[in-house]
Amino acid sequence: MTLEFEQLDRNLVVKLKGELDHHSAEIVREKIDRSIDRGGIKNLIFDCSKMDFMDSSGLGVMMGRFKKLKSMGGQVVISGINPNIDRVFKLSGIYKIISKYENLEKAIEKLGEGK
Amino acid sequence: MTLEFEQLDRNLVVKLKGELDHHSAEIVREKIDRSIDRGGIKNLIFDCSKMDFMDSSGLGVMMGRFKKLKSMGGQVVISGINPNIDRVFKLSGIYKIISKYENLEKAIEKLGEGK
Amino acid sequence: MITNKMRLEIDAKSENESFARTVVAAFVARLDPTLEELNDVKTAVSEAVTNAIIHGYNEMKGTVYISCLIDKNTVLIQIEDHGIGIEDIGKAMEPLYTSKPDLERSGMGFTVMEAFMDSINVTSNIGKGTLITMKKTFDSIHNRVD
Amino acid sequence: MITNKMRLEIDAKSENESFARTVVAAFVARLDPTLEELNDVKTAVSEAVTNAIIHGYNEMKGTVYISCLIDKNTVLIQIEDHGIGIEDIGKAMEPLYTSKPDLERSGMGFTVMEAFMDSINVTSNIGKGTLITMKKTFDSIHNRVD
Ligand SMILES: Nc1ncnc2c1ncn2[C@@H]1O[C@H](COP(=O)(O)OP(=O)(O)O)[C@@H](O)[C@H]1O
Ligand SMILES: Nc1ncnc2c1ncn2[C@@H]1O[C@H](COP(=O)(O)OP(=O)(O)O)[C@@H](O)[C@H]1O
Repeated sequence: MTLEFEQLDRNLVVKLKGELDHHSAEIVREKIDRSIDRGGIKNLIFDCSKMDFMDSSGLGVMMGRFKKLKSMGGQVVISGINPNIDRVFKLSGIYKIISKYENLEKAIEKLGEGK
Repeated sequence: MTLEFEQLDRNLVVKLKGELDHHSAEIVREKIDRSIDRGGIKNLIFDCSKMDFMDSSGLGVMMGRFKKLKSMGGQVVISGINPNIDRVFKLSGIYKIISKYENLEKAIEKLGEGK
Repeated sequence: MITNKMRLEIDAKSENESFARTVVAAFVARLDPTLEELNDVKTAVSEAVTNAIIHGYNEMKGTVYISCLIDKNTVLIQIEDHGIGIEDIGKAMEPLYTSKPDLERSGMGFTVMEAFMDSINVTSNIGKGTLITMKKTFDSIHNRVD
Repeated sequence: MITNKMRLEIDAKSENESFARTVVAAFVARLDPTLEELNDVKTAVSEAVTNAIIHGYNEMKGTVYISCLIDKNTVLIQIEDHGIGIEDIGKAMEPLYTSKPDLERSGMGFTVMEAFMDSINVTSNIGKGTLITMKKTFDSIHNRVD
């Protein structure tokens, strides 16, 4: 799994590339939290358009970031999910707390500048 | 492994695609011999430009076809070999009896019409 | 090929999770599954192997045993650890239940296995280990030509 | 990751030859070998597994055991069968020697293993089986970033 970060206003876009499992989850979590802790970020967008595989360990990472940002008044959204990964998300009921958008542009449009 | 056959005058071009090992060798041998036994063929060209992998079982197939066609007055040549497979061929000394050409066009040019 | 089987033993290390699902996918590929079916199997295997590593062996030294049996267009997959075992299997299998929320586990592993495979069976002995048996039949075999 | 190991058992069937080399390649991939190094390992594994199937078990029922041990940037691969064994290992390892010319074997299997791996060791017992031990150190590890 490789990660790409981009900060747009107060939104942090994290592009996940490759396979997100328990092994990669530890690194992903650590890198994201380091970015958040640097400050200036309100919302997090997981861009999953280049993510080929995800198991329930990925759910844990996303829920963990949701909790962290919620306590700071922000939110987490997901974009670009392929059908296989969508099934894992649906099973978990995560969409009740984390919104899903077709693509990154729509997610950003919805979040605005994150003020 | 998939095979493509093309007859050009009295030359049979066999394009090998994929991996040639002991498992696929049995099918390759059988299909080629069936073509030869139908008659009208003098020479055989193995076009290896789409062959990704070959072990010593592949050498056996090629030497076997060489023997068969030699007894009928024809020859076997090879074209389009990648460096990894070339090393297997070189180890065996097979180039003493089976000529190698850079590509199919050169092999055909050399063999002529196979009269 | 009517039946075929394999057995794999790997160190209980997180870097082997992707190796484990790749191996099972490569073994099952001969049944010519759809990409979705293949993903289902990979995901279920990933869940079970991850559980063996984090829960069974508490991320300590251990071996995970994976076996696959292909019978016509059905695959039977077993994932076993000789770790701590599960006390209450019923509770463990409840959606969202996890004994390790501190590790940010979602508690969805068993739910994913159940949803992605046709059947799953869990047997476990405290201090002895856990055996997960999963089965899946591929539809796509009917479309095969060779 | 300093060391890591796996062990694979497969049915002695020719359709498992490509599976066997794929698994070893997937295991070794973490050492970030060059494509040439990876091909060397695949070819050597293919030779040894094929020999176990055709010579060790005479294309009858049997199990082939493959184990890999990664230690830093070196991989140790063992391929074992419980088949007929080799009477004269010296002769068997001669280039072009084959006991099965009728099957169009080239007699180059051992020569390929020797050329493509850094070292090879063969032990065998008549009626008990054969164990091939091969080693290869990858240079490319020095170029790794992570
Ligand atoms: N192989 C195992 N050995 C011991 N306990 C296990 C094993 N697999 C699962 N469990 C227990 O079952 C619980 C639920 O598992 P699961 O649904 O996969 O969720 P998660 O892995 O996210 O905790 C785990 O938290 C653990 O307590
Ligand atoms: N696993 C094995 N069990 C028994 N005999 C073997 C085994 N591997 C190799 N041999 C013997 O060694 C000979 C040479 O093997 P090799 O160099 O691989 O050539 P080939 O497989 O083409 O015959 C074989 O023909 C066979 O007699």
